[in-house]
Amino acid sequence: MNELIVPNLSSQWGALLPYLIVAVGGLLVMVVDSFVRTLKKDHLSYLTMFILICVVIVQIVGRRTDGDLLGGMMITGDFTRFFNYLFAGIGVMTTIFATGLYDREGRYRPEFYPLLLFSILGMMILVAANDLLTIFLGLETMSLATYILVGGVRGNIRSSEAGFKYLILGGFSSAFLLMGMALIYGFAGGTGFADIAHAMKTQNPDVLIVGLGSALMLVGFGFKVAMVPFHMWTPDVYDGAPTYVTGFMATAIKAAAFAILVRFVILMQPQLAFAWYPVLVALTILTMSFGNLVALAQSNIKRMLAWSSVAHAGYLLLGVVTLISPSVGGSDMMMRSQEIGESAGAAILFYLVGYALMNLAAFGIINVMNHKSGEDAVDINRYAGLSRRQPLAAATLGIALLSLAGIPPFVGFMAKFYLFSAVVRAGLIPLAVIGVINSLISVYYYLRVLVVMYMKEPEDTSYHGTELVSVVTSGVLALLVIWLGVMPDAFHRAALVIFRQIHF
Amino acid sequence: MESHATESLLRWIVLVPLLAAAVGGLLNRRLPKQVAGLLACGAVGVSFALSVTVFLRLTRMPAAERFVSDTMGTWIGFGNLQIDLGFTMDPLSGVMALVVTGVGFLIHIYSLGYMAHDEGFGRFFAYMNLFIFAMMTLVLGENMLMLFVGWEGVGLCSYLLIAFWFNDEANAAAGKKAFIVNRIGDFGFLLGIFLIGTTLLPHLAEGEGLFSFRTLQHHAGIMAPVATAICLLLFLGATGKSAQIPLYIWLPDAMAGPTPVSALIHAATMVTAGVYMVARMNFLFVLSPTAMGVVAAVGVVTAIFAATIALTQNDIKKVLAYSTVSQLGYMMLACGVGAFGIAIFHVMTHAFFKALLFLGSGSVIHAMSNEKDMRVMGGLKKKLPITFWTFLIGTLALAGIFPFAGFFSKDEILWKTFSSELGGVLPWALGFLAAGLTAFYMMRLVVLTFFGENRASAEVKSHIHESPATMTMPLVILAVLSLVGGWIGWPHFMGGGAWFEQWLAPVFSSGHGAAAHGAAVHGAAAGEAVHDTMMEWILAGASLAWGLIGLGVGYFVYMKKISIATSLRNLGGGVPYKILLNKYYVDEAYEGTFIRPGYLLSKNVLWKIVDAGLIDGLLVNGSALVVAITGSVLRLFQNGMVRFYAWSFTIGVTVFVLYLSFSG
Amino acid sequence: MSLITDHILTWVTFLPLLGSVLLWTIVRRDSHARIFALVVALADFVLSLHLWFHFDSSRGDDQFVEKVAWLFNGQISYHMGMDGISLVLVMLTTFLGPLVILSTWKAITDRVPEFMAFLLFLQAAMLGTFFARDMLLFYVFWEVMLIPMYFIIGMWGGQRRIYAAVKFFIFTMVGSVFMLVGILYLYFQAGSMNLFDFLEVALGHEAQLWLFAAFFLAFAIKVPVFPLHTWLPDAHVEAPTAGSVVLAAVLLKMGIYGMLRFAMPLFPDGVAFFAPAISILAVIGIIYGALVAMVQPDVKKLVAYSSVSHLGFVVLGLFSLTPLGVAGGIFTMIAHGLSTGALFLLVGVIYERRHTRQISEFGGLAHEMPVFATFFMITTLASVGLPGMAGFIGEFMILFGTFGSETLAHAKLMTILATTGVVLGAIYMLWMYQRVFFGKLANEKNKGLPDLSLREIAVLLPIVIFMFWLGVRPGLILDKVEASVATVLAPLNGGPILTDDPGHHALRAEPEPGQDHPVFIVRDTENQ
Amino acid sequence: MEITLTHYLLLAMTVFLTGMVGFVVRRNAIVMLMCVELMLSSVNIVFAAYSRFHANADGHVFVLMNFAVAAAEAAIGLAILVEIFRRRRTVNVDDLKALME
Repeated sequence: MNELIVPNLSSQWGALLPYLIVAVGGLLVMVVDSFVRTLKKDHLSYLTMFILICVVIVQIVGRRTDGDLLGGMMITGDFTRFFNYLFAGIGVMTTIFATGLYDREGRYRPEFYPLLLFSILGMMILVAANDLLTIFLGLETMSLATYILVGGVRGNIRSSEAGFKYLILGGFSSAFLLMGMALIYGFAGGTGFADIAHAMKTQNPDVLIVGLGSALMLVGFGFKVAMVPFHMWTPDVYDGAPTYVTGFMATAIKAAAFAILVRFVILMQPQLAFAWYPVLVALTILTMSFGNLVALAQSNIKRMLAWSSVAHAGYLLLGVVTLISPSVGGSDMMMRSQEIGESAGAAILFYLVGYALMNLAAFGIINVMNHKSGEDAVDINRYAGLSRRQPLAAATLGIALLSLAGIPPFVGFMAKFYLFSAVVRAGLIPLAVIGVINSLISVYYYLRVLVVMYMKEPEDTSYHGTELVSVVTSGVLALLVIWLGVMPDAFHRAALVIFRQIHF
Repeated sequence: MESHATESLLRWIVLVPLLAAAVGGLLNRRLPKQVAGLLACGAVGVSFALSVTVFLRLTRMPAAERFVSDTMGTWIGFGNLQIDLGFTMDPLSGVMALVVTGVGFLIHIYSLGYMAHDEGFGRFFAYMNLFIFAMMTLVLGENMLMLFVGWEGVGLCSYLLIAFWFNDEANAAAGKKAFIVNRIGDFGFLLGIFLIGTTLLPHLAEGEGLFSFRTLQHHAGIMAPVATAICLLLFLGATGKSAQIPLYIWLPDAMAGPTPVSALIHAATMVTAGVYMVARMNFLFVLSPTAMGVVAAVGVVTAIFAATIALTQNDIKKVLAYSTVSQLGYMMLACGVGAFGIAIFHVMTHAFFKALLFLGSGSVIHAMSNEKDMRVMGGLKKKLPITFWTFLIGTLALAGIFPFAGFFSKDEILWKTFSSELGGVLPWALGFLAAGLTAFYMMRLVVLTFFGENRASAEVKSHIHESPATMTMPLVILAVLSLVGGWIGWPHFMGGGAWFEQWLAPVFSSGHGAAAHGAAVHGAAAGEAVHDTMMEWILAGASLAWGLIGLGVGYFVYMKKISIATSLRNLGGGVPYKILLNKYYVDEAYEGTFIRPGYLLSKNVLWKIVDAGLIDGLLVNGSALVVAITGSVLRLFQNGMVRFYAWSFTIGVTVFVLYLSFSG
Repeated sequence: MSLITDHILTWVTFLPLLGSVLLWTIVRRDSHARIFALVVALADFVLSLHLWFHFDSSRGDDQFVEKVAWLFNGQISYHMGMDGISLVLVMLTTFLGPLVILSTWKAITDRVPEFMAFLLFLQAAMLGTFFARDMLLFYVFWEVMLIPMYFIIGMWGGQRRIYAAVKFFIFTMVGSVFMLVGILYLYFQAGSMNLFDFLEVALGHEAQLWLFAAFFLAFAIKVPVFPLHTWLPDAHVEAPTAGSVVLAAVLLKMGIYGMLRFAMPLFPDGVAFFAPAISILAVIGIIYGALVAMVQPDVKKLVAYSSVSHLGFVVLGLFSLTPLGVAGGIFTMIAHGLSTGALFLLVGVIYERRHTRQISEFGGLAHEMPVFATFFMITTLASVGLPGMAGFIGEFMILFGTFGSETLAHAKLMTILATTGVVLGAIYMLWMYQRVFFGKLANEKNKGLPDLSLREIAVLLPIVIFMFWLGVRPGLILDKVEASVATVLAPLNGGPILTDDPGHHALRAEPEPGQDHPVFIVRDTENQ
Repeated sequence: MEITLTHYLLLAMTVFLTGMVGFVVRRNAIVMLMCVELMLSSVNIVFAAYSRFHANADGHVFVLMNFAVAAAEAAIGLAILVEIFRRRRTVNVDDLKALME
């Protein structure tokens, strides 16, 4: 496949348009920011949202030219469109939350908007990657923008520290990822997924090279999804970042990282499933348990949600494990195993969306809470009596947390249901049991917030939030959490169809 | 259909008092006292009249077919379990119905006067009516479960009425004690029912009521293998209700209730329910000589045991209460030796004279401004003449003096005990001894109360007066019954026809038939074919003489030579007296062995240690704590140091890589 | 009208939910909320009467079935149905609904619309649980139930309400998550979440044991079976009156219902294996609950432990595996619902007046509150199983059924031990009654307490009437459940099991030779 | 001695491990950034070697991109570090303890 094919760009414009819109849009926002000097920068937020909505519209109305793009560097299809919708949606929500905060504080971060768009662009590319190089570029685009989003709040040492920790450890993990890529390139003789797949089929994979390479890449992705023991940045960064960025990271970055992780393990699965499987299982169990156990001990709501995001990464890894479990990969029960794989994959997609909804709803509320000093509203105890002061905000946060705990009729339950049913279907009942024990532990710390909000009386120092738009937005998300919790089928079926596309 | 009319009357015997109780209870204080009283007495009167009507109908039937029933439909119907809501009357229940409603009616009338000034007048009569309802359900119930409804119902009413003056904690405690002790008996009773049911259920024909007495009687043979167990379990129930050893302890305490209650419930009717039940189930009891032996033994021991306690009691009602326990022992003895008919006969005569005695004592207490201690009474003979004379008649009847009612029944019991092969000389001797003691303590009671000088305070003395007519009239009627009531059982050897026994014979003979059928034992009562008339005469004479001696000694000691009583009291260092006065310390023993340890165990071990400590503390909160501590410890890894994070990262990678290289 | 009657189960279930939503959103005034909630609950009761009167007692299968595909191409469906067992429990729920709301008229003054909304929400979830015939649907309702109860305890409860609420939530979750895994496992065996498909799955012996354990744990916690009961006293003591009433009267019945509907028919081997142990736990629960109840200083806690004891009877009846014992269990559920519900209402009455529930604070109340004392007495007697009242019938049937059970090991001994519970029941209840109502009115604070108001009487009277009615005419319940009990027990006896096909009984296919087929193994009793 | 692919790889690994060890043992943030750069450079060696080995340009392209990204990363890192230094007057990462449990 080394012959140079001049890409016929004209036929690919349609598929490339969403990426171009975001890329150009990001630049446009920067330009507009520089030239239109007003004190009130909320036009930037409208522009950003407009751009993101354009992505959605273009994807809906545009022609579907699925397949390889740019000479096999990227691939598009329902799968990528699905994630693009998700990223755009998260982007819009994050923009609303961020702008709400700026409006209230009267202090703007004009660089936020383009960075957000670039980060989203990176994710979109990452998800569409069909080449190690594209993975790298997408990942770094996403990460670099995010480093600044996290650490770029001027005058806020916590933000700087979080940004630096994220960056330095992110760079460290990138090195491992890259080394892995290099080794795999060395084995396959090309960086395209097609090359790798071809090499895996035709050559006898050298365990040292391929195994080490894929292991290092897994470590790189593991860092992004916050897999134990590569998770340690998560609480600190989630804590130090501005809340709206935390929400963005917890949802969008996690989704993007899992998207590429899923594609990657599928790519590497046939030969390596057996080699990786035990380690991955162990790390999955560790991730779930570690996240939940430490979350129990938190009194800072952002850190708690950070640890909870570690735990949720564990649940999602459970899906990944199922995807490559011996009963699925390369076994003789091909028909059945494909079904199991699909159900696991669809469950992961569903989970990501559900997780994004509930987490955004939660962070949306936390974002608007404030008190006199202007710091983030992180102390759980100061949510006391929120249900009396702001019933809508409390109800929204409550629904989000119950959903995260996996209580029906919220989407969190359905997501877990799909996931665990795939796990059980693959015969991994011990894992499912560990999973449910974990979700049991998690109930306690989610409930604690509810206790504070609903069962304690408000005090003078209690938080209070006034941003109606943000609250209502979160409320709408909460309604979606309920809706998808009650009527998940249509969406799940879509996820199933979408996942089939990447199951090559 | 002639019997059809009778049938529907049957339910009204039971329901009329219930309706009256409901009306009286709901309206309670809104009803004027006269109306409430009239309603209650009228209801029982109607019930009595109806009972008489049905009873007369029974008498007109051929002896073998004396049976009417009234079914109100299915009560519990599930699968092949069929239990009807129905009432029946046969000669046995007919007699009981008459006694209950008749004596009950008289006591209601009496209560009109006795309770006239009580603020709980309406409530009292509602409870009393409710009691009549429950008792009639017990007596007329078509099956064991209906009987059990009545059984528990009378227990409830007893509880409510003992605790009637709940202002005093002791009364309330006594009521509770009565209910709970009875429940212990019911425990056995229920298990007996279960055993019967399980044994019988597979053999039942379509539509046959499982616990119906007719069914049971019909299938008694099937139950022969487990008859002993069934009978002992049922008898446990009977010991509770009829205050036999070991469950008699509640009855003396029950005297805390108003005196008419003591008369009606704790002397005349409810406490005989156990005897009635044993008699009712005679066809089973005769299948098991063991059970019969136990019944007889418990009966006679209770008789003598309670009589000894009665010797020393100073509370007029307590004496009568122990006397009741003792007399119930006689009844059980009669059942135990197979003389069910005589047992019921004694139930009836005892109802007359013991009700009379209680009402008489009530009259005394009424006169003495609610004083119950005999030591401050005395000399009431003149002031309460009607009470005195009727009381004396009751005493003579209880002491078994010819020709009073008690003579006939008690003498028959002793004779049957002596002559039956289930009895013998030893039980007879014990019963005989108890009879003498009875005469003695009753005379003691009469002397202390009515003779000599009045020892009450002047304040009380000035208020002593004879009771109103509503109270004395029942006394007179009961006195008459105590005199003539026994004559219907005038025995053969004295030229009578033992009509009472004959009347009941159909009920009990079928039991013997079943016994023969079940080939278990030789029917006990049927065994005494030969009447040793001579022996009967001798024994009757002896017991009469013995009774007279008892009375005489009692009169002599307490009237003439009180010093003898004092020296008796000091006999053996006063220890025997103290033991008797404290009722053999049985209550204390129960308290020490069951109640206190049970309470302490529950509180300190089960609740504090097992529940709060072990389960909740260790397992529940403990596991939660372990999880929380694990979280807090793991948290320490998150120390904020980038280099430590990098270390953890590196170690992770290393492990990953090492694993791959070794596994590959 | 047919719009309603065709989907009657949906209407009955979701009408309260609709009311709940409206209370959250539109009806925000306290006084309006009360009346609105009462009207909704009454309407729901009226709707459920339709079920009562149109139910065909001769059939043991589901009626009024509704089935709409939900997930996985209809493998999981919105499948509602109702047999006799569901019917009586549903009627209990809808009957108590309005009464509970009425009882909160004065007791709840804070955040009334929310309280009413939670109550109605809870009712919807409970009804759904009784109707659901799809395991996932059941599980969803089962879990959803926790939310409103959690808030009811936590927001309107007493001093330690938060501890109690969280404990309640987590405790229940502990069991149900394992059940979820079991459900998922079964789902892939059966290829559907339909209960009737589950019934046809041929499970291996060991699988049955594990699955039974998972299911039983979930239900046993809810019942609660000793030693999983410690959440109950806390929840009861801390919950507001209405919460306690619903908790005791209906919520605890969920556990029994679950055992009866799911755990037992699905895993006959599991039942056979565990029944002896469970019956021992049940008996321990009966005696232990009674003994611990006896020494409680708090009336509500006493009643809570009495529930442990009473429900021990029910579990024992269930695992006697006799139709009589099972029907007795169902009957006791209703009777216990009425009597314990009424007890909690009564305790609530006195708590409203005195703000304490310590027995030592009372004494002699019968002087001041004769009507209250009367109601309390009647309820006490109903609770101790006085013949002629509802409690007796159930206890009698349970004990009788257990006594005659041929499958349960040591059935006779179990019954004898259990019957001591009847004695102990009388002890703790009457002792409590004596201490609260009898004696002198010693405590000054109790002087001049107002007797029951008309509203309070209106709440209690219907319950009391039913206590008597059911005691005299138990056929009211028994007739409805007889056929259903036979159906539910059929798999345990290798009899015909019910298929999805409404109104159609089908024999289970003969097992193929060599196939591991669940056959109920009759455990040898000692002398065999 | 002929220089084979293996030698390049061994060199790269040595450099990589040097960077890794340096990263975890040094406290100076700037040194740590440099260590990351070192690790990235070692990756470049691998890519270049393999590119040569496979005789295609994929690896070289990667190396180019890597330069760009590494530079960007260093720039952002230094920028944030400057901000931190302004406030804290230190670049010792062990002093970054505002965020911890």
